[in-house]
Amino acid sequence: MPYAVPFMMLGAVLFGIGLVGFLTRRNLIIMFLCTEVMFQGVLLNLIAMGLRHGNLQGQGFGLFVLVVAAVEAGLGLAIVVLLYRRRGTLDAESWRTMRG
Amino acid sequence: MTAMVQDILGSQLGLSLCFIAVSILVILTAVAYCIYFERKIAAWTQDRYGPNRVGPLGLLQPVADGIKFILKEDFVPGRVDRVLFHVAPMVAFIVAMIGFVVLPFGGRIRWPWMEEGTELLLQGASIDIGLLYLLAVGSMAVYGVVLGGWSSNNKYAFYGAMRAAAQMLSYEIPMGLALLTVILATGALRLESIVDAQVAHAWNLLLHPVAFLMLLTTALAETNRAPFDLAEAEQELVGGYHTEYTSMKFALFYLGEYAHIITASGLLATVFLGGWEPVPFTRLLAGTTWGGWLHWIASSTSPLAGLVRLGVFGGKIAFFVFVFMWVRWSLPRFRFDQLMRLAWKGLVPVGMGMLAVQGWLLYRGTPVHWSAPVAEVLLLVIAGAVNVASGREITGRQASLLRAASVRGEVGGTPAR
Amino acid sequence: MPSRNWRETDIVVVDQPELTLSERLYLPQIFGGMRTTLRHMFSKAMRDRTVVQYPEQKRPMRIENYRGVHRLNRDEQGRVACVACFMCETACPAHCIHIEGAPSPWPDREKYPIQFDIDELRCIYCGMCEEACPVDAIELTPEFRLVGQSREEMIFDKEKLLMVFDQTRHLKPRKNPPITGYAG
Amino acid sequence: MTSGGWVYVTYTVAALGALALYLALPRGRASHRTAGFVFGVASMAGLLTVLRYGLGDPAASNLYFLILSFLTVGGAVRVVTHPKPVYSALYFVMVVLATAALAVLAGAEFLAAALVIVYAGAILVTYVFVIMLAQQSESAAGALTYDTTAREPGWSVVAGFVLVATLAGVILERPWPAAEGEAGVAASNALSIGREVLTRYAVSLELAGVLLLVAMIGALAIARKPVPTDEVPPPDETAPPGETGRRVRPF
Amino acid sequence: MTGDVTQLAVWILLAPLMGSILIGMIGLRGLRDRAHWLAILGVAAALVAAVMLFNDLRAIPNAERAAAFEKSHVVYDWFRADAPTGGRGWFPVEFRIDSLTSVMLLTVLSVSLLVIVYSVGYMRDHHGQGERGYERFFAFLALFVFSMCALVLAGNFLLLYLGWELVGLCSYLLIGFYYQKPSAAAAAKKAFLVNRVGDFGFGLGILLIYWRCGDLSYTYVFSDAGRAALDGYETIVALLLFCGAVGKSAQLPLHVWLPDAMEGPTPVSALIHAATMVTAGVYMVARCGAIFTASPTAMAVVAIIGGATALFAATIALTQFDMKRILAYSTISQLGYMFLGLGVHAPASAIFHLFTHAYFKALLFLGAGSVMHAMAGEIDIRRFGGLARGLKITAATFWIGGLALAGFPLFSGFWSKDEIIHAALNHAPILGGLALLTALLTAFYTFRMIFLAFHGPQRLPPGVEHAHESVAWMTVPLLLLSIGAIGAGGVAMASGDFNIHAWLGPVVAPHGEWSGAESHAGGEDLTLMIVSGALSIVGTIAAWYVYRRRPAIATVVPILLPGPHQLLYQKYYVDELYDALIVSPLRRLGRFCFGMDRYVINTLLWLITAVPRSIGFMLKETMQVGAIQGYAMGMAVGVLLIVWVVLAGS
Repeated sequence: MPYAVPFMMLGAVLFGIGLVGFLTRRNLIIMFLCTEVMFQGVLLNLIAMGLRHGNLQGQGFGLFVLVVAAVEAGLGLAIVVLLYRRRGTLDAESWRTMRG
Repeated sequence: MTAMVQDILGSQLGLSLCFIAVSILVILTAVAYCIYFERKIAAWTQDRYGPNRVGPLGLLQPVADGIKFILKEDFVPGRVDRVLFHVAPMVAFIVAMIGFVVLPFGGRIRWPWMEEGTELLLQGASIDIGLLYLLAVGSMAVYGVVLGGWSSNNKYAFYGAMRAAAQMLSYEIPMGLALLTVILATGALRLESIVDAQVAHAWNLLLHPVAFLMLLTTALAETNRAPFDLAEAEQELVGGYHTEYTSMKFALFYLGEYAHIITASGLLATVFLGGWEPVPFTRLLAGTTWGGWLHWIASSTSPLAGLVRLGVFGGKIAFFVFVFMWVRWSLPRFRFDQLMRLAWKGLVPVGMGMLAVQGWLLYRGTPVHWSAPVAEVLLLVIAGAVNVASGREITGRQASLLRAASVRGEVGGTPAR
Repeated sequence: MPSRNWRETDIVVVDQPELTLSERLYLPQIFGGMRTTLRHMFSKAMRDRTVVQYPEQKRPMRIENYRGVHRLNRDEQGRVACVACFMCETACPAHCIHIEGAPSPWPDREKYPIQFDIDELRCIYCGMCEEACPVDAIELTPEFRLVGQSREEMIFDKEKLLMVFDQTRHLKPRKNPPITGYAG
Repeated sequence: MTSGGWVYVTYTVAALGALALYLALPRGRASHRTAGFVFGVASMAGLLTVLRYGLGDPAASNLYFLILSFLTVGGAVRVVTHPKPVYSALYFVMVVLATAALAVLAGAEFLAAALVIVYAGAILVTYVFVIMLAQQSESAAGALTYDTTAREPGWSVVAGFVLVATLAGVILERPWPAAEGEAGVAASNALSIGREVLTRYAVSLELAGVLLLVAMIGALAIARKPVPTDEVPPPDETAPPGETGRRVRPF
Repeated sequence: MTGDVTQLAVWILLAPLMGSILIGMIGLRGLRDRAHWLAILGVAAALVAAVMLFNDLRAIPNAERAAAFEKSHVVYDWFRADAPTGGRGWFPVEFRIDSLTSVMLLTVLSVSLLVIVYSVGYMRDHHGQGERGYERFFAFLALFVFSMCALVLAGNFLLLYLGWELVGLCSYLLIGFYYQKPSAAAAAKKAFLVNRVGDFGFGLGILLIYWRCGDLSYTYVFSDAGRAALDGYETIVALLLFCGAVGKSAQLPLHVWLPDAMEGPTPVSALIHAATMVTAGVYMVARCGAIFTASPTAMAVVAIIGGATALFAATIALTQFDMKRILAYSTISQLGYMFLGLGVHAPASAIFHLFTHAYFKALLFLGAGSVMHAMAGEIDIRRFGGLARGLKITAATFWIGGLALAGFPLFSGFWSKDEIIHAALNHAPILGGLALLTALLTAFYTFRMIFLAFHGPQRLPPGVEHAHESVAWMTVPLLLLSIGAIGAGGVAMASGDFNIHAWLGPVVAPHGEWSGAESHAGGEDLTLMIVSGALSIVGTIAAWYVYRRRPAIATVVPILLPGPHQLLYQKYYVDELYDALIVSPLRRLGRFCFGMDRYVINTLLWLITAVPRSIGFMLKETMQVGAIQGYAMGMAVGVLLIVWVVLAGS
């Protein structure tokens, strides 16, 4: 099972970087981008796990990750566009009033 | 020395590298001459002669153009995003060029000094997912345009970029659907396998005429060519995404466009026109004299036949390049909403129907020789009939505007259905 | 804040024509159009009939009403016909004419131009000077091939304008001979 | 070195990387950038060392793998730290392309192609599209404050560090069992993926399709600009008369 | 050959379904007033396929029929489940294609086609514009035809149940077509709910079969093995199945929905509440003969309920004034005849009556629709009269339908009804006598309606200037149906495969289950024929006497006999009875439960949730700051905890 463990390590690093980005950036779109970085980490992990088990389930699930990413991008960006139209800014802080 | 040359040419990697080196030169020249032919064809269509001053028949015109491009002032406007402004043309050109590597130019050959039974592929690289690779590379092409348009800090360039992005995203889907139909029928993603399948049966042009038309249409749109050249519509956007570009950077955009056309032509020739097969059905012609020659060209592994096949493939590419130009000088440009409607309400449903029909035929195990084209044409006619039955063509936005006015009673007509 | 920069008055309802099936399919129409262009592409006769290889071949043109480079006419005695009345300079909308007058050395007129410059790059070739001139001294010739390598040499002075007259005299004879005798 | 030793090396590298990330995050002034860069180079070298030597995977000495790892992680860091959104998106394109190349290395060619076509070719173009719509290339006010100031970088970096360290520790210390089936590389092509997805995961595939459809409709419903039907503005009295919604013949 | 037949069956199903789906997809935008073409095309294609199917079946030699008819035609592997006992536990989409199926298909599709054609004329206003929901109507009609064909073609009980419920759904949709009208919406709801009662029993019966046999295909259940597995349970299974039939075919005591269902457009009444859907119960009982005949009790119940319903509904029909309502009760009564036939071991006669009844009852309903069209929606026969002058074709065809319904000699109803009465007299003379009495009443109420509506001095409801004949879209189906109403009885006398008894014989009596049926061929007892013919003539003359000659009688009788008349006029107070016995107590129970839920349980829940709610409130005030990153931080901490616990802890 070549590469499996290094791939997992790489996936973990990507996930961590994406997490930090999501927590620190204030631009709505960049926050979305950071979640996509985390997706990439997960994708690498899935590939690695598939390698480890010697089957294609990891890659099959990778395709579903793609689907989820596409859905997330479509809906998320639609919402971002709507928010931008309202406030004229992409700052996540400008929507702090959205609390119960 | 000879042995070394034989070794290099006798290994697939060596042959591929040599082939790539040669073909880059050839293709760069061809790209430059495309501009010449574009001007010639434009002229002929309009009953003119075209460039005929520089060199005999104007054949040195590309050289003159090149010199002029290099010598012009390389102007960078103020307040542009400098890095992206410089990167964009390179992206456009590189992306357009790297698609060539998987096109199957010449089939299999065997050098005389090689063992019996070993064969080499006369192409850059043969990868398992060749068609997907082409699609992937094609989908990256939009970045050059978008970055160029945005970094110019010019509203016309920006509009052009936005249009191009929307257009290329939209047309990738029907392109994928048309290709999927063929993939489904041939059962292969590897481009050589598709060609082999066509040599063994019939050209996909005959089997899937509607898919061919669809791929041709989407290829026009993906390369930003007329009648889909919304991104550089002169009347509205000055020059579109490359308004602010000058000199060699502009030339890169320009050459990239033609390189893209050549790649698209190669794809069309490979997938639908039997790649390097000179005429369809060579396997049936093997008995006759001339047919025997054609069959030899299509099937022999001798290097000479490979060379002829290269010529045949080049000829097919040239034909499609001609078609691209012919279309450009024949058809008027679409309006943007028409463009989008054609993709989403025309090509995508028809493509999905085509895919479903193809899948059904495969599932039924019906021999596809006549059923596939008949089914596809029928599908097209049905789509047209539905289109006719569905009434007036008013897009969503227009319909809403009209309804708003109609509510106020200021438009006499009924709101669009 | 949805932008509302449209008004209902902007809406024009186009009654769309009813299209037949073949028209809705577009393809037959498209192929028809492509056939037309292909026919033109391969008809050399049409090309040869219509194209004029310009520098070598020229189309006949009506020279009377073409407005090209200016000239300053000479009268019968070879003198400059201008009387330095400044009418053309006044009429010129592009302000490209510059005249400096001086008392005339000849008895039949009071003044004559010692300097007469026309900036050919500034001129819009409207022909107002021609209209304004009381003695038909300034005229526009049918000569349109006007080239130069610097801005300075495109400012034509009196000698050059007279030279133009000498060169184009046979092309376009001076229309109205001067109304002689008004100065005695 | 023992596995236990590598764990501490890994923790150190993660801490170094966290520090570098903390310093490199945009915070309105560029003073820490250089320090961040230095620490970043150090931690990147550490990471590559760990990948190469620390995981007991001889195949990881493949030069391509190391280069691609560098591109992936470096690109991801730039996505997170770059103050200009467009550059963030473009660095992410780089991350995706590098990930796709890694997938090719792992024998997942089809996934790689899908990654490029869908991610780089469609999703990211949409991102770039929206970013560009929202921000011109050089706004008059310079870069926007919310792009150049990070929010609570300290705590976030700590959280990220703890997560990565935990995961890395688990990955290093776990006795990973040997592979169960055949090596997946040989079988991994489009055909077997398709067979897998269309037979075993057929229902999931259908569900994914439904999900996409729903998302498409939802996105349309959200982003579509409504035309006010009942509160259209009153007609402009000064507009020239006779032009109101006139009907014209097409030709 | 079998492949061919299976394909035809698939086309029979697909053609109307495609029509329906296409209308649904493009009807509103593209077709609108042309929507009917797709429905007509689909059903006509199905009819052609059904005729071809009939021919293919006829091509099978007699000796092989029994075997060929028992075959199940599997087209699709639907799903598998663990069988409780034995059996295959396999549910394919399979068809049973035999002579019974083909007769049903021909009946259903031919009547449906004519009704759809009729609807083209009916569903338009005077300007020729389609009504609101025009395309919806045709989509529903085509869907209904699909459902009915699925029910008839089904090769196992699961598919039968599917078709059964689908026709119920279509019936709901079509009765409630004018959903803006409260009465129509209520009628649709009522039909659906009453059917649920029956379907509940039906479903239980199917479950019971599955429990015992482990398989739902006819081939297995009706085989010796299947019947052995059901041994000891036949009565309960048969009664449960019959429960469904009672609901769907509107027999006592679940008949109440059918008269109300007349709120739907008249073609709907003709199609599904007279000719096809309500016959599903008859078809099902005939199909399940193997189960029913094994239980004499069940057969007796079927016969008694059938006979009682026939008489009961006929008496109600005597007093009603709404033309469609009279026809509705008449339908219930005729369905009672069919069940009587089934109960007295004459299934072929029952199916025969189903066949003839489909034509003449559809004809009568469509005629009523034509009258309604001419009278601007008025249907009360007290409000108009003497229409025969204005509506010549309608009156003539209505007469033909009436004669067939009344069992006038040589009309189709005569033959089929006669066979049932004959079998009933042989089997249970009391029931036979009731059936004879019902025949007399049938003739009477039929001609009461005809004389009141079409003869005598012309009277028109206010707002109608003159009675005008309907358009050709409507009259042509009437004429074609009247041919059926006259000639359908001929299949009793025809020879060879066209004789209904010979044709149905191998299916309804393959093992001699329906003992007594095979001895009976149409109309051989001449005495009975004369008696029943005479009864119908007497009824007709009586109606003429009472309503034309001495109309005073008609007005005097209700006054002289107020009790019985009111009893009949109020339909034996069945609705009121149900209301008092079932609906009101249920409603009270519901109100009680609602009160419990609202005040007791809600209070409890509120108290239970108070703790987390107050915690949540405190958290909201302190932790919820409105920034997404803050929440994401919380998620990250949670992920960390999980990673720690799951991975590091182990």
